[in-house]
Amino acid sequence: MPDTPILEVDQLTLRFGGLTALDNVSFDIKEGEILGLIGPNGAGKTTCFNAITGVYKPTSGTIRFNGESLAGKKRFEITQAGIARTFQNIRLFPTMTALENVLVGADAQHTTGMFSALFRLPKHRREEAAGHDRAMELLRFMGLAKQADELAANLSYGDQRRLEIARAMATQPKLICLDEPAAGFNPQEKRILMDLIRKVRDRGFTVLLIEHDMRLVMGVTDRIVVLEFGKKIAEGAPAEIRDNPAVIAAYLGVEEEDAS
Amino acid sequence: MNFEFFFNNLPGLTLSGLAFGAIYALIALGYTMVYGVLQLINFAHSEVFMYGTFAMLWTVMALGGADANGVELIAILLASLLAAMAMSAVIALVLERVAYRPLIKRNAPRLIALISAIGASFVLAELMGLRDRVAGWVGLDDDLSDYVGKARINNSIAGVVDAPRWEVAGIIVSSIDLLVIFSAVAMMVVVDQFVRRSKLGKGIRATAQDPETASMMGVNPTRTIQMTFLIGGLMAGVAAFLYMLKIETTKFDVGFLLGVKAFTAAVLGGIGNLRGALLGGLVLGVAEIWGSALLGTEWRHVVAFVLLVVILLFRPTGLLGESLGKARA
Amino acid sequence: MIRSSKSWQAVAVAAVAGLVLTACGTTEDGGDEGGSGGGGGEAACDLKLAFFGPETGPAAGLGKPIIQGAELAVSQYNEDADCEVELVNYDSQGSPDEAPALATEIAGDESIIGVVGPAFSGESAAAGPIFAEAGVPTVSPSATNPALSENGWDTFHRALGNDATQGPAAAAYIKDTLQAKSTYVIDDASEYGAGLAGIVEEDLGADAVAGSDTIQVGDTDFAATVSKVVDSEADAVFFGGYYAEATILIGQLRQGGFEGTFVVADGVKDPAYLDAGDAAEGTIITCPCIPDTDPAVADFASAYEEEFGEAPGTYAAEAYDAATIFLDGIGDGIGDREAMLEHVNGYDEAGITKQLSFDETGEPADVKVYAYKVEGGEIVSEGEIG
Amino acid sequence: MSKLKLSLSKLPKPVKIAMWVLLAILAYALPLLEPPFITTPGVDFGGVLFVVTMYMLVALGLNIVVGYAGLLDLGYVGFYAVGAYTAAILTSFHANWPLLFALPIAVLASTISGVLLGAPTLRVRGDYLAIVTLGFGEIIRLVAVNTEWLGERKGISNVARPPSVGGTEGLFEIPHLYWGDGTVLIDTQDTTKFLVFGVLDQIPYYWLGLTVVIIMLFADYLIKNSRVGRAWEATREDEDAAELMGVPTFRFKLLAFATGAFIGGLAGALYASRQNFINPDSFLLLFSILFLAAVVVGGQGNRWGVLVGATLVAYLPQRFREFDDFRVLVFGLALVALAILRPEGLFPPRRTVRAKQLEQELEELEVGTDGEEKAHA
Repeated sequence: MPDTPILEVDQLTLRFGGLTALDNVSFDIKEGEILGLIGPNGAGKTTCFNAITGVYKPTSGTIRFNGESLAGKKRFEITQAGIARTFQNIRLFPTMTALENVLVGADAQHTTGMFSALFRLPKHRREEAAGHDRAMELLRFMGLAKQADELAANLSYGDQRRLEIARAMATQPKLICLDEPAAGFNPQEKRILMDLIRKVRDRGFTVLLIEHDMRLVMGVTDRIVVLEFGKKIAEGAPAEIRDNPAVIAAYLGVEEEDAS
Repeated sequence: MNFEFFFNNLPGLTLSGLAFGAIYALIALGYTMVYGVLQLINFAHSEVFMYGTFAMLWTVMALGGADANGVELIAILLASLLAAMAMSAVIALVLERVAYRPLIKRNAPRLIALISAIGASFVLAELMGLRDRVAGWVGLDDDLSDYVGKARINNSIAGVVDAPRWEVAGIIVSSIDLLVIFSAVAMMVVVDQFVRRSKLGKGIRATAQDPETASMMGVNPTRTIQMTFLIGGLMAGVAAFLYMLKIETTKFDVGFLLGVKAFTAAVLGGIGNLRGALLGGLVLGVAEIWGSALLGTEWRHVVAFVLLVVILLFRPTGLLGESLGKARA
Repeated sequence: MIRSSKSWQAVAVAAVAGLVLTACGTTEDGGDEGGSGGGGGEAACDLKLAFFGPETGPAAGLGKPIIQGAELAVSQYNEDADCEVELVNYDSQGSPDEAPALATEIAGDESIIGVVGPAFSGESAAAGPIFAEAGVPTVSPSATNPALSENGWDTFHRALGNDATQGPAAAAYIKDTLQAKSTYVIDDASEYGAGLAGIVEEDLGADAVAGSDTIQVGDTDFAATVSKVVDSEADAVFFGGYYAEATILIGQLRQGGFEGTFVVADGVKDPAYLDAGDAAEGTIITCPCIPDTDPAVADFASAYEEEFGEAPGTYAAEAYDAATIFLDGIGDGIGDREAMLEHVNGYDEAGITKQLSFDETGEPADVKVYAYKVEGGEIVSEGEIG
Repeated sequence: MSKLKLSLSKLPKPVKIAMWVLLAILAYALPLLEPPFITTPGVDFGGVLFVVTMYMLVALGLNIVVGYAGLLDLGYVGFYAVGAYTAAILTSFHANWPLLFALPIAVLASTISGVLLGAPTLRVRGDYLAIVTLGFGEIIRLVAVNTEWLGERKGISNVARPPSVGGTEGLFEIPHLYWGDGTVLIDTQDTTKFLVFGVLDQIPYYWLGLTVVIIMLFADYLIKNSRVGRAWEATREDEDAAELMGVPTFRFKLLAFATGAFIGGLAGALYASRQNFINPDSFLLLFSILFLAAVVVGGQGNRWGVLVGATLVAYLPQRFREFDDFRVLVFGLALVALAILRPEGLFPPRRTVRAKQLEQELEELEVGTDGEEKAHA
C-alpha cells in the first residue's frame, strides 16, 4: 500500500453561531486504509463528515482530496469527485426499489441526459447496462440480490444499512465514509459487518468509519483519530489508542450514554 | 409613472393600504397558524372568512341595522361582530372535523390534504352561492328570500353605517380605516400573547415544533389542532366584520381572491410566524396601493406577486422567517 | 372487447340493411332541459331555440336575467301556440373554453333553428365560426365587442348597440348635457368595459379627460382609484363595467370625497345597482334601451316581475327581444335554419328595447341611446340622448 | 385487480402488443362509435374528448413536476398560457405563420419561461414554491389582460388550425354509428372527413390530441426509466441524500420544471389552435387547481393514474351537465370524498406487481429452483 494521503484535513474549524463544533482539526487518510473516527457524543464526528462531504462550509481550514481543495465544490460534485457516504439515521429513497437506490448511486458517474434517454442513444444504453450490472453486482456483494426489486422502505433494518453501503459504493468513490454503520446491530451482525468493511477495503476503497462500538473499531481499523469537544485528542494505531490516557479519560463515564 | 400624484397623496394612500393590509393580516393569521402546526395550506380558509361576512350581513339585516342609529346601531354592530366570529369559528371547526381530521389520522400525503381543502373550498363557496336553491328544498326560500335571494350576486349593507370622516392636513381620514388598522393590530397582539403565554398556546407551539414529542409531553394533538382552527376562524370572523364595515358588500366567491392574497401575505411575512402575518399583510396592502398609484390599478395584483417573488428570492423564508414551524434539518 | 365485436356485427347488419341508413338524422335528443319554461311540447313539432351563455360559474349572475328574459318570451309564445317551442340552455359558464364543443353540439342538432346568445364576446368569438359554418342564426342580447360583426359571419346578429354606438352617446352626454369640464375614465378590464371606456375617452378628447385607471372584475377595494379621481378634481367619472363593481366603486368614491357625477352604461342598469343606496343617487346610466314609459316595455317589466319575482336585470329585455325575433319566425311557419336566417336578416319590427332590424353585418340598424338617472332609489328615464 | 394485472403481464409479448394496439384503435374510434351512456348529452362528444386529451397532456406534464420531482406547482396554467399565446400571436395577431412553424416556437417559449421561473425560485422550499408558481400563473394572465399587444380581454381570434390532409374533402369519409332502440346502425349522413381540421367536426382534433398524448406517454416512459427519472424520484424522496449521492438536484428540478413547461406549452398551443380564439379567461387560476386535481386524484407519480384523473376531471362535468348548477358543488364533494377514502389517489404508483414478478425470476436464477410458486403472486 502506498502511503500517499487521499484526504487531507488541515486545521478544520467549524463554528455555528457561538458554538465551536470543530476546532483546528487535522488528519490524513492514506489510500487503502481504514481510518476510524471516534469520540464521545457531540465530539464533532458527524460534523466532520458533513464538512468533508460539503454539507457544511468550513469556517476556516481546508480539506484536500487527492491533493485538490474541496472548497467551493457543491455536494454532488464532491460525490462525483470520489467521496461517498452513508448516514447515521438511514436515508434511503423509500419509494424506490433496492436496485433503483443503488442505480441512483451508479448514476453519479453517468453523463447522459434527457435527450439520450428519450432516443435511447447507444451511449445511454451502454451506461444504463453498465450501471445495472454494477448495481446488481454490488447487491450480490452485499447479499441483497434477492431483495433487488423490493421497495427500500420494506427492507429489514440490517438490509437497509447494507443497502446504504451498496448505494455509496455504486458512486465509484475512492473514499467511502460510513457513519455508524453498526448502530442497532447485535454482536453477530456486527461481526458480519466487520468482515464486510474489510472486504470493501479489499476491493480498493479507502474507508473512513465513524463508530461507537470500540471493539468493532479496534478490530477493523488501521488507524484511529479521536475527537473530543471538537478537538483532536489522539491519533494512532488501535493498540496505541487503547492505552492512551486522554482517550480513556474522555470515554470514562460517558460510554453508557453512548450506547444509545 | 405618476410620481407627482404619488408623493402628493402618499399619507392617504399609505393609510388606505394599511387598512386593507390589516384585513389581509387577520385572514393570513389563520393560514399561518394552520400551516405552522400541520404544514398544510388550508385552502378553504378563504371560505371561513366569506361565511363570516354573511353572518355579519344577515345579523345587521335581521336586527334592522338599516333603520338604527347611535347606541342601538353600535349594539347591532357588536352583535354582528360576535355572529361573524361565531360563524367563522364554526365553519373552521367543521372544516377541521370533516375535511382534515380523517386525513391527519391516516397520515395521508400532504398534497392530498391540499386537494381535500380545495374540494371543501368549492363546496362551501357553492353552498353559499346556491343558498336560494338549498333553502328551496326545505321550503324556506320565500320566508328567507331577503337572506337567500341574490345568491350569486352582490349582497350589500351600504348606507347602514355612516362612519365619520375627518379631513386632516388635506387628506380624508376614515374612522373605519383607523378602526380596521387598530383592531387588526390589537387582535394580533392578543393572539400572539395567547400563543406565547397560555397553556394552550404553548401546546400549539410545541406541536408545531415537534408533534411527537409534544404528544408525549401530554399535549393532546387533536385538541391543539382544533384550537388552531378555532383561533384562525375567530380571527377570520373579525376580518369579515371589518371587511364588511369597510367594503359593505359581499358575495359567495369573495373569499377566493382575498384568500390568495392573505396566503401571499402569510408567506411574505414568513409562514408559521404570527408577527410575520401582520407584517406581511400590512406590507402587501401598502405595496398594492403604492403600485396601483404609480403604475395604474390594473397592475395591482401583479405588483403583489412580483413583490412576493422578489422577497422570497432574497429572504427564502419570508420577512421574519418561520417561527411556529420547524427549523430546517 | 365485447363492445368492439358488437359493433362489427352492427356493421354487418347495416351493410345488409343498406337502405335503412338514410333514416338516421341526429343521434341526440337535445341535451338537458334545464329550467326551460316550455317543456312538454307536442310531438308533431319539435323546433327548439337555444340559449348560449352562462347558467353556472362566475358569470352566472349576469346570465340569469338573460335566460329569464328569453324564457319569458318563449313561455308567452307557447301559451297560445299550436306548436310549442322548447328553449334549451347550453351552459357555457361564460367561458370561451366551453364554447366550441357546445356550439358544435348545437350545430349538429337540426331542430335548433336559432340561438339566443352567445352572451359574452369571448364565447361569441370562439363559437362564431362554428355557427357561421353550420348556418345557425344567432342573436346575442349582450355581446358588445365591435369586432364581432367584422368577421363576415352572416349568422351573427346582436340585439343591442355595440360599444362604438353607445360610447359616443355617453361622451356627448357628458360634454353637452352635464357640461363636465374634466372627466375621469375608469374601466374594469373586461372587454365590454374596456372597449366602452376606450371609446368614451377618445370621444371626450384629451383635454376633457382628467385621467384614467383600470380596475379588475372581482376587486372590492378601490382606494387607489378613488384617490386618483379626487386628486384629479374631475367633475365627472365615467365607469365602463358591470353593476357588481360599480356598486362598490360609487360607494367608495363618495366616501373618498368625490362630489361630481358618476356616469355608467347599460352594464350597470340593473336593480342590484340600487344597493349602493344614497351613494348611487344622481348616477347617470346610458343604455341603448327604450324606457319603460313605453307601454310595451312596462308590460314586459310587469310580466317579468310576475314570472320571476324580481325586476328585470341587465340585458333581460334584450334577451326577450332576441327570442321574440325567432319566435315570430316560427309563428310564421319557418321550420329550418336557412329560412330562419333569411327571416332574421329581413326582420324589422318594434321590440321592447328598440326597433329591431339588422344591417348586413348583423348590427342593429337603428340604435337609440337613452339616459337614465338614479333618483329616489329608482332608475328613471332622462330621455333619448343620441 | 392486481391479480388480473399480473396475469395480463404474463401474456406473451405479441399478444400484449396486439392488446395495446386494439386499445389504441378503440380509443381512436370512440367518437365515431358514439357509445350510449358514455357519449355526452348536450355537448359535442368529439369536442369533449379533445378537451379530455388536452387535460391528459397537461396532467402528464404536471405529473413530471409534481408526481416525479415532487415540486408543488400551483401556476401550471401559466405555461399553458405562454404556449397558447405564442401560437396565437405568431399565427394570427402579429404574423401569419402556419401552425406547424409556430408550434415549435410556442413550445420553446414555454420551456424558456419554465427555466426563467424555475432558476430563481426552485431554490425556495416546497410550499413557498407553490405560492410563487401561483403568483406566476396569475402574473401571466394579468399581463395578458392588461397588455394591448396581447389582445387584452378581447383576446386573439383566427388562430391557425392544423393543416388538413387531402384538402377540404379529406382523404376519405368515416361514418359514425347510430344507436337506436336496440339496434346499431351506420349513419352515412353523419361522417367525419379524414383528416380535415375544419370548423364543425371536432373529431380530427381529438385524433391529433390523442396522438400527441400517446407520443408523450411513450416519451414519459423512456425518461422515467432512465437516469433522469431516478434522479427526480430520489430528489423528491430526500433531496439532501440525493445530492450527496451525486445527483445535481437543482439541475434536475429545473429539468423537471422545463419538461413540464414544454408539455404545458404544447398543450396550450394545440388548444389555441382548436379553439381558434383565446382570451385570458381560458387561463384562470382555477385551471391550475383543476390540473393539479387531475394529477393528485389519479395518483401522482403514476402515468396511467394521472390519465384517469385527467379524464375524470375533464369528462365528468361535461357528462353530467344535468347536474346543472350543482356541478361545482358535486365536484368539490367528490374531491373531499376521494381525499378521505383514497388518500393515495385512485391509482397510487406501486411497483409491487412488477417487483414480485422480478423477485421470482431472480429466485429462479439464483437458487435454481423452478418457480412453482408463480401462481401465488
